[in-house]
Amino acid sequence: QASELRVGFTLDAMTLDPANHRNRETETIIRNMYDGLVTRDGDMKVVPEIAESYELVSPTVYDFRIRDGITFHDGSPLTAEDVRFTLERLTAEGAMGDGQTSPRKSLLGPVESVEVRDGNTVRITLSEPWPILPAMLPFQEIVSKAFVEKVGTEGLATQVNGTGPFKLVDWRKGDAIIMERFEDYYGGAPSIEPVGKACVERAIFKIIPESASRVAALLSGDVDIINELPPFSIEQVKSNPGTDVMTVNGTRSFFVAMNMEGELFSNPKVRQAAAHAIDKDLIIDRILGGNAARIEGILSPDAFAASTDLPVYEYDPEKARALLAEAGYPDGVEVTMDTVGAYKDIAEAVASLLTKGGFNTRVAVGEGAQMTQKWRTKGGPKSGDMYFTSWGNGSLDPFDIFTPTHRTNDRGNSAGYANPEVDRLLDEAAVELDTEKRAALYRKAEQIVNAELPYLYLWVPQDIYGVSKRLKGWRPSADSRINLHDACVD
Amino acid sequence: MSLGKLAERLLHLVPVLLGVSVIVFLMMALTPGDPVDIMIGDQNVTPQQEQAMREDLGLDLPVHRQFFVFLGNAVQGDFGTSFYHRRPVLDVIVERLPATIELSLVALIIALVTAIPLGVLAAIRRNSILDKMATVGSLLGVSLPGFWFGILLLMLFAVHLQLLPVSGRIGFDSEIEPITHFLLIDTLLRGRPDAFWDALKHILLPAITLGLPMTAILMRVTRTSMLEVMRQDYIVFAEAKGLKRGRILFRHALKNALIPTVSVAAIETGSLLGGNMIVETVFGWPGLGRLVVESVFLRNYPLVQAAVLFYAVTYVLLNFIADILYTTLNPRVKL
Amino acid sequence: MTSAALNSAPVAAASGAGQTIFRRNLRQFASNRLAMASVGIVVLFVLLAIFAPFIAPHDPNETDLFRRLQPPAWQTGGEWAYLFGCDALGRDILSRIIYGSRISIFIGAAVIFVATTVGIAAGLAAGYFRGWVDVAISRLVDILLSFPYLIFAIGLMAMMGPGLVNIILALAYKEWVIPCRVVRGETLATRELEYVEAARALGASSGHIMVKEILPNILSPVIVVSTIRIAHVIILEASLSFLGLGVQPPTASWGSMVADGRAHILGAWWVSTFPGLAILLLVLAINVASQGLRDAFDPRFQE
Amino acid sequence: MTSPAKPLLSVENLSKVYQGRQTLANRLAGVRPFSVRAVNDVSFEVRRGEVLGLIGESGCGKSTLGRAVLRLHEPTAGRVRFDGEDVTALSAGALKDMRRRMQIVFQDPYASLNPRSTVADIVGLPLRLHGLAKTTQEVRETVARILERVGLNAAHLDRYPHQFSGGQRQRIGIARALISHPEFIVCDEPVSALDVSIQAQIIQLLLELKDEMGLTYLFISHDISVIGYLSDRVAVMYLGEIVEMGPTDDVLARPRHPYTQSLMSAVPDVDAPGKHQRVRLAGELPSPLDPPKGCKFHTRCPLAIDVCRREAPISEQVAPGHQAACHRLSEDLSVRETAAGAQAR
Amino acid sequence: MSRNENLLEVDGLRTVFDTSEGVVRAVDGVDVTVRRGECLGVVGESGSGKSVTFSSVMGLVRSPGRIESGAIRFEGQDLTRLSTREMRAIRGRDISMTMQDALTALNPALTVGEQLSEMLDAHDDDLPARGAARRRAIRDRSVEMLRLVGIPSPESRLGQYPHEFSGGMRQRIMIAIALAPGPKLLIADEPTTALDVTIQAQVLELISDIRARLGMSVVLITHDLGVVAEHCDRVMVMYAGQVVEEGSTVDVISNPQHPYTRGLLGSIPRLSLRGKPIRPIQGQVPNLVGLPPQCRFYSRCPERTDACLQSVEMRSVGPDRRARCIALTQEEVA
Ligand SMILES: Nc1ncnc2c1ncn2[C@@H]1O[C@H](COP(=O)(O)OP(=O)(O)OP(=O)(O)O)[C@@H](O)[C@H]1O
Ligand SMILES: Nc1ncnc2c1ncn2[C@@H]1O[C@H](COP(=O)(O)OP(=O)(O)OP(=O)(O)O)[C@@H](O)[C@H]1O
Ligand SMILES: [Mg+2]
Ligand SMILES: [Mg+2]
Repeated sequence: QASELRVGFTLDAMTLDPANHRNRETETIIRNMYDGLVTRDGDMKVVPEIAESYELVSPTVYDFRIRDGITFHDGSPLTAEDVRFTLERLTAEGAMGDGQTSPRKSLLGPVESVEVRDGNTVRITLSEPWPILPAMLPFQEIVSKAFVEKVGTEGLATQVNGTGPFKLVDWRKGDAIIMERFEDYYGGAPSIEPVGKACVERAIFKIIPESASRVAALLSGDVDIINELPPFSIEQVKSNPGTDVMTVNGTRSFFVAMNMEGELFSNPKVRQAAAHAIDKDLIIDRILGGNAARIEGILSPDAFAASTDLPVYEYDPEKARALLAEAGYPDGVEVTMDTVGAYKDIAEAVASLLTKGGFNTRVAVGEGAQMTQKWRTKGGPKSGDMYFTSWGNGSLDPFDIFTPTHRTNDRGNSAGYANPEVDRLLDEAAVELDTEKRAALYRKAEQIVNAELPYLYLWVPQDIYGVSKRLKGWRPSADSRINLHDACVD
Repeated sequence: MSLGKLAERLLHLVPVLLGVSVIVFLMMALTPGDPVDIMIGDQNVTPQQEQAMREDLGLDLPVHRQFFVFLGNAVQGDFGTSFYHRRPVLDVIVERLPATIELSLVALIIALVTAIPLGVLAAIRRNSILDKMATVGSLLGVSLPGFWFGILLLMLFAVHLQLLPVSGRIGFDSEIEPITHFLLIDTLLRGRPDAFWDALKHILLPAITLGLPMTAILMRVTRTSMLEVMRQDYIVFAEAKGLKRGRILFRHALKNALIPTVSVAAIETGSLLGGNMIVETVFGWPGLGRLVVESVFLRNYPLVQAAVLFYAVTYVLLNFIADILYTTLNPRVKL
Repeated sequence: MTSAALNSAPVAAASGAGQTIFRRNLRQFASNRLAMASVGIVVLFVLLAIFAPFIAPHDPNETDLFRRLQPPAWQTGGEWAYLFGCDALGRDILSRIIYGSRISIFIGAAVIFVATTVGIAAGLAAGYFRGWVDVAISRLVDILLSFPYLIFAIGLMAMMGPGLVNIILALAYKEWVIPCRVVRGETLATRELEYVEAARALGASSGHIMVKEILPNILSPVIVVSTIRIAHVIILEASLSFLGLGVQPPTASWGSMVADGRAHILGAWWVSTFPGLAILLLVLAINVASQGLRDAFDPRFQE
Repeated sequence: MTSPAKPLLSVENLSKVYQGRQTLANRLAGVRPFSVRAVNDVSFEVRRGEVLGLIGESGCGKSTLGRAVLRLHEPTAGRVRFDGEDVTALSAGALKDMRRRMQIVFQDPYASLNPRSTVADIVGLPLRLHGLAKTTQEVRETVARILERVGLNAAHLDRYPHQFSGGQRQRIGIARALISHPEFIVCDEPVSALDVSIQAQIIQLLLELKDEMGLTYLFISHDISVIGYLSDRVAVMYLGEIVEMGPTDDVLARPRHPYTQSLMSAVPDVDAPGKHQRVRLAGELPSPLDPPKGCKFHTRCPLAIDVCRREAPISEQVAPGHQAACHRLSEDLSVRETAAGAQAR
Repeated sequence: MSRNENLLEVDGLRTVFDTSEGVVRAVDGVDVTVRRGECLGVVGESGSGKSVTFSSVMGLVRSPGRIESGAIRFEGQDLTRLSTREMRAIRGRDISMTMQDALTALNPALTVGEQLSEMLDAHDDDLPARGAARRRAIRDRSVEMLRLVGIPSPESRLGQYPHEFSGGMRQRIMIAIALAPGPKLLIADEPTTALDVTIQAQVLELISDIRARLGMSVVLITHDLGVVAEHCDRVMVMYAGQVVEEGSTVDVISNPQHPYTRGLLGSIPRLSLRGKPIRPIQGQVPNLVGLPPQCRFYSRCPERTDACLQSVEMRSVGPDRRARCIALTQEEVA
C-alpha cells in the first residue's frame, strides 16, 4: 500500500504554468511540483533552494549560483540557462509568446535584465535598488527551457516538468490534482531538514469548495489536510479523535478604506469616530474564534518593521457618536460599505457595529473585479463611502503592502490617501539597503497613518488548517503554502 | 421522414441560433465596464499595452463588426481566452463537459424511469393511495428548492449517516485511467466494478437532486395525458373490440400518452442544464455549471458567454431531437 | 305547472339563478379543501410580508455576536424569544424569514405582473395580426426559450449587477414568453371562432375585438399559468440569491439565508433549514392552490 | 322573382385563394407553401327579396364564398356589388357602414356567441358600434324588442350564452344580425347543427322574418331538403365552382349537371324510400390543395369522357334562368339511367 | 314470436349519470328487441339516450354512469351478470360496435393494419394457433376485410395510419374492424352523421350489403328518419331517455301513433312542401334531471290534456306496434 497524502483544498489551479497566473491557490498547488531559486523555511526566512547561494553584488545587481545535479521530472538536467529563461519569461515584455507578457511581471518590480555568467551563475540586474528581491523570489518557479520550447505556453498550462518533489500524474479539472513522488529529487533546500525525496509516494489535492464538505471530508478521514477551516468548526475538529487544528499567523491584513475624496470621510473626526465604533476584539473573539491578531496599522505583527507601540483607538460607541456630532453629524450618517461576497458575513458584523456608533451602514456586495474597478483607481476619481477589503503580504515586507495602499495614487490606495511625507518615507525605504534604517522609516510612516487614519485597520487572521492526526512532519506556513515535501502519513 | 425534410427542419434552426448568438453577444457588449480593465486587474500595464489588448480583442471595431468577428470565431470554436485561466475558453469548457453531461444523463435517466411508470400507475389507479402519494410527491418535487434539498440530502446521507460521499465524482481508491471521461462507463470498461459502485455512490445525490423536479413534472404530465387519452373515443372503441386490458393500456393508451411526455421531457432537459449550476455548486461536482458560477463571480465574461451559448445550442439541438422522436411516436405530425 | 314554466325549465336549470361560468368555477375551487388551505397559507405569507414590522419579534438586521449561531428555542441553549435560533451574526432567523417573505413575494408578484402584461400584449398582437408581427414575436420567443432559464438570469445578473430592479428585469426578461405563448395560441384559436368573426361582420375594430371579444375568453388559462409561474419565479429568485446574485445584504432573502447557512450545516442546521422550509411551504402552497385553480377553471381538466 | 330590375347583390368572377406563408427556410429547402383555390371565378346575382340557396359538399367553398361576399375574407379577385356599390373597393370606414346593411348568421350556435358577454351585450353590439342607440337604456330596450321578435324575451337580457339551448342560441345570433336592420343576410348553415325539431323552428322563423322585414338571403346548406324547401333559386357548388344554378323547382326537377343529379339521388327520402335509383359516386371529394385538371368533377363523374379530363366546361344556359357547366349537356344524359345501366352488370 | 328469434332483449334498462347537478336519468326504462338478421333503426333527437342505451348493452358505461336496473339478454344470456372477462369475450366477437366519429375512434398512433389484426387476434378462433402461420392468416383476413369494405389496394394500405385516409374511408375501416370476427350483432352508432351525403350513401349501402351477405343483425342509430326509411326493417323512436314508439318502419312512418313521432315527421323540410308552412314541434327537450313522473313530451305536445300528467307506459297498438301515449287505446295482441 503506497503512502498517500490528501489535501482537501478550496480551489482548483487555474493553470499549471507558473508564469501565467496571479492566484494564490494555484501557487500553492504548483509549488509542490516546481521549485524556486529560493524558498522560505519554517520561520519565514528566505533560504536557497535551486540556488546554492546568492549575493548582492551591488545595490542593483544580484548573483545566484545554481546548484549542480538537479534534474527535471523528465530527466534532463537543470542549467543556469533554464533559470535565465524562466526569469526572462517572467519579466520581459511579450516573452510568453503570442505577444503576451506574464501577469507576474509586476511581482518582480524593477528587474531589468537576466544573464548567465560563467556557466552556473545567473545575474539579475535591477533598474533601481530593490532590497526585497530575494523575498519575492520564492514565488517564482523554474521551468525547463527545452520543455517550454517544445510544448509552448499552451502546453505548459496543463503539463508539468518541474524540479519539485512531486510529479504530475493527472489533473482532473475541477476535481483533483494527483501527484506522485519524484524519485530523483535532489532533496530541496539543504537548510530545511529532512533533505531528500518526499516522504509520501502520492499526494493529492482534492478540490472541495464548500467549507462544510471540506470539514466533513476531514472528519470522515477522506483527507489529511484541509485549508480554510471555518473558525466555528474548530471545536468540532478538535474534539474529533482523529483530527486536530493547526494555525499559523497569516499575512493578510484586513481593513476598511474610507473614501477621503468624499466629503464625509475627508473629515478626520469622522474617521476617528468610525475607528472608535469598531469592537475588533469582539469580532475576533466571536466570529474569528480568536484566531486573528488585531492591528493598529497596516502591517501584520509578524511583518518586517511592524511597530508594537501604535496608539489604540478604543472601542467606544459613545465617543464615536460624540465625534460624529462634533464633525457636524449629530444625527449620525448613512453610509454604504462595499465588499466582495467572501467577506460578506464579517463585513456585516463590522457594519452592525458601525451602525451602533452612528454610521448607519448598508453592506453592498459586488464582484471582485467590479470592486477593483471602483476602489483601486490608481488615482482616478472614486465614488462610494467605505470599502471592506484586505491586502495580502506573503513576503511580510512593508514594501508589498504599505506602499501600494498608502502611497499617493498607488494601485491599492482605495482610501485616496495623499500625504507627501508618507510618500517620501515609503520611497526612501524602498531603496534603503540598511535594514535598521528601513525599519525606522516604515515605523515613522506607520505613526503618521495611524494618526491620520485613512483606513480602519482591523486584524490579521490566522490561517486555520484542519489536519489528521496521522499526519507527521507538516506545519502550515504563513504564506499559505502547503508544502508536502516533508509531510508523512502513518 | 425524408432527408430533405430533415434538412428543412435543420434550416429552421438557423435563425434561432443566429438570434441566440446575437443575444449572447449583446450580453457581453452591453455590459458596463471594459473587459480590458478586467483582464488587467491590478497589474501594472502601460497605455500602449492596453491599446494592444483592445485591438487584440477587436474592441476598437464598431459593434456590428465586432459581432461578425465574434460569430466567425464562434463558428470555428474560438470563444477567446478565459481571462482567468489564460487558456482558450473552449479548452476549459470541454474539460468540464464530461462531468456535467454524465450528471445530466443520470438525472434524466432517473427521471424517466421513475416518472413514466409512476405516472401511468397513478392514472390507472386513479384516486388510489398510490395516486394520491404520487400527486403529493410531484407537488413536493416541483416545490422543493434544489439548492436546499441538496443540502438536506447531503446533511442526512453524507454527514450524519455517512452512507454516501460528500463531494466529488469518485473516491481516492477508485482512480482509473479515463477512456470516455464518463466515469460510470470507464470504470466498467476497465473492469472495476468496485470503482463503478464508488462512482455511482458519488453521482447519486447530485443526480437525484437535479432530476427531482423533472421527475415530478414528467410524472404529472404522464398521468394527465394518460387520463386524457383514456377518455378518448379510440380507447372506448378498443374496449368495444373486447381487447385485453393490458393491450389497451400499453399499446393503445401509452403510445399516445407518451407524446406530450416526450416534448415536456425535452423542455425540462433544458431546465436540467440550468439546474446543473446549483447542484454542482452544492455538491462540489467538477462540471461546467460550477465553472460558470465561479466565472460569473470572477467576471470571466468570455467563459460565461461561451457557456451560455453552449447551453442554448445544446438546448436547441435537444429540442430538435425531441421533435424527431415526437414524429416517430406521433404519425400525425409530419416533419 | 304551466306549459310556459316548463318551457323555460331547461334555461332556469342550467342558469342556477343567473350565475356565470366564472362563478361556478369559483365555487368549485372553493370546495377544494386542500386548495383553500393553500390559499390560506399564501394569504398568511402575504400578511406576514405586509405587516412584517409589526409581526417580526426582532429587527431582522440587528446583529448580536453573543447570540452567534444560537440554536432554536427547543434545543439546549435556545431561548423562546428567538424561536428559530440565530444565524452566524446573531440575527433572529424568524424575523429574517418574516422580512424575507417580502422579497420573495414582491419579486414573484412583480415579475409575474410585468411578464403577464407584456406577454398578453405580445401574444394578442402575434395571434391576432399574424403575418410579420407573429413571425417577429414568435422568433423572439423561440430564441429566448432556447436559453435555460437560470443560466440566462445568471448571465443577465452578471451583466447588470445586483439590485431589486435588475432581478425583476432578469427574471421577467424571459418569463413573459410563457404567457405570450399561451395567449398567442389561444388567440389564434379564438380569432377563428365565429363570435369573433361575427364582431368583425358587425363592423368592430381590431382593438375592440382583441380587448372585448378575445381577451376575456383567454384570460383564465393565462391566470392559471401565471399563478403556477409565481411559484417558479420565487424558486428562481431564491436560487439567484443562493448563488449570491440576488438582493444585497443585509436585506433578508430566503435564498441567501440558505446560502449563508450552508457553511454551518455541520453544527448549526437551523440556519439554512428554516428559510428553506419557508420557501418550500410558500411554493408548495402556491402550487397546490394553482393546481386547484387549474382544475376548476381550465375545462380541459374538468371531468 | 320580385323585381326583374337591378339585382341587390351581384358577384362577378369572384375568387379566393388561401395562401400559405412562404418562409426563407421553406424557400431554401424548395418547399412551396400550400395554396387553396377555395372559390374559383364565381359569378351570380341575388335579387332583392329572394332566397338564393347554395349547396355543396363539405369543403367545396360555400362558407368562403359567403364570407368573401361580405369581405370578411378579402377576395383574391373579382367584384361584389351591393345595391350598385362596389363592396370590394370600399374604404375601411365605408365598409363599416356597409356592415349595417349586410349581415351573417353562423352555423355553430356554440362558437358564434362570445361566452363572456351577456345577451344584451351581444345583441346590442351593433347598436353601439354604429351609434344607433345613445344610452344603455335605449340599447336594452331595442334589444328586448328584437328578442321578443325571435321568440325570446327581456328576461334573457342578462344571461350568458351557455345558459341557453342550441336553438335559443341560434335565435340570439339571428337577433344580433337583425338589430341593425340589414337588407341582406348570409345564412351560413344556420340549421345544420340543430336537431330536426329545432331546425324546423328556426327555418320557420327565418322565413317569417324575411317576409316581415323584406330581407334577402344567401342561404348556405349541405342539406338539399332544406335548400329545396326554402330557396327561390339554387346554386350547386363543387370544388370552388358553381356547376349548376337556376330556379329551385327547375333544378330539382330536372338537374342537368351529373353532380347535381348524384347529389339528389344520394339524399334519403322518408316519403319514398328506395324511390331513387342509387347513384354511387366513385371516390370522394378531391383535395382542394390539388384539384383535378379539366372539369373538376371528372374524377368522380360516371359520364366523364376524354374532353372532361382536358378542358374545363363553360357554363351554358339550359333553360330560362337555369345554367350548368358540363361538356355533355347537349347529350341530355341522366346519370341515373346511365349508372343504372352500368350497375345492372 | 319464437324465443329463439330474438338475438338481443333489453328489459327495463335504466342507466343514470351522477353529476353535480343531480342524477341524469339518461336511459329510463327502455326495452329493446333485436331479431336475428334484422336491421333496427333507432331515431331520436340529440341527448335522447340512443348511445347510452347501446353502450349499456356493450357494458361500456363508465363512471359517473351506472346501470341502475334492467336485464340485457343476448342469446338468452344475461350480460349484466357476466364478469369483466366474460364480457370482453362477447364484445367484438358476438356484438360489435362502430362509433359516431371515425376520426377519433381509430387510434391515431397505430397503423390501420394493427388495429384490424388485433381484433382478429383477439377473437377469431379459426386461425392457426400461433407463429408465422397465424400471422400470415391474420394478414390475409385483414386484407380481405379491407377489400370487403371497398378500400382499394388494401395490401399497401394496411401499413398506413388513420390520418392518411379520408373520412369516408375511415368510417369504412372502422366497419371492417367491427365486422372482422364475424359478429352476430353490429351496433352502428350514427355511422354517417359526420359524412357528406354522397359518402353517407356509400357507407349505408355498404352496411346493408354486408348485412345481407353475412346475415347478421344491425342496430342503426341515427338522427335521420330518411336513413331509417331506406335501410331499416323496424324502427324505435326515443325521446328524453324513453322509447316512445316502435314498429315496422313502413308503419311508423306512414302511420305514426305518438304525437312526437308525428311532430318529427312534420318537422322535416321536404321539397314536396315548398311554399307550405312546416309545423315544427314547439319548445325544447326537457332537462333529464329531476323529471316529474308525467309524460315527458307533455310540455311540447300539441295534443296534451290533464290526463298526460301521470306516468305513461308503453302500450301495444297493433301487431308488433307499441307506443307511449295516454291517448292511445291498448290493443289486444293476437
Ligand atoms: N383560413 C383558411 N386557410 C386555408 N384554407 C382554408 C381556410 N378556410 C378554408 N380553407 C379551405 O378552403 C376550402 C373551402 O372551405 P369552406 O369552409 O369555404 O368550405 P365549406 O363549403 O363551407 O365547407 P363546410 O360545409 O365544411 O362548412 C376548404 O378546402 C378549406 O380547407
Ligand atoms: N358522461 C356523462 N355524464 C353525464 N351525463 C351524460 C354522460 N353521457 C351521457 N349523458 C347524458 O345522457 C343523455 C343521453 O345521451 P346519449 O349520448 O345517449 O344521447 P344520444 O341520443 O346518443 O344523442 P346524440 O344524438 O347527440 O349522440 C344525455 O342527456 C346526456 O347529457
Ligand atoms: Mg362552411
Ligand atoms: Mg349518440
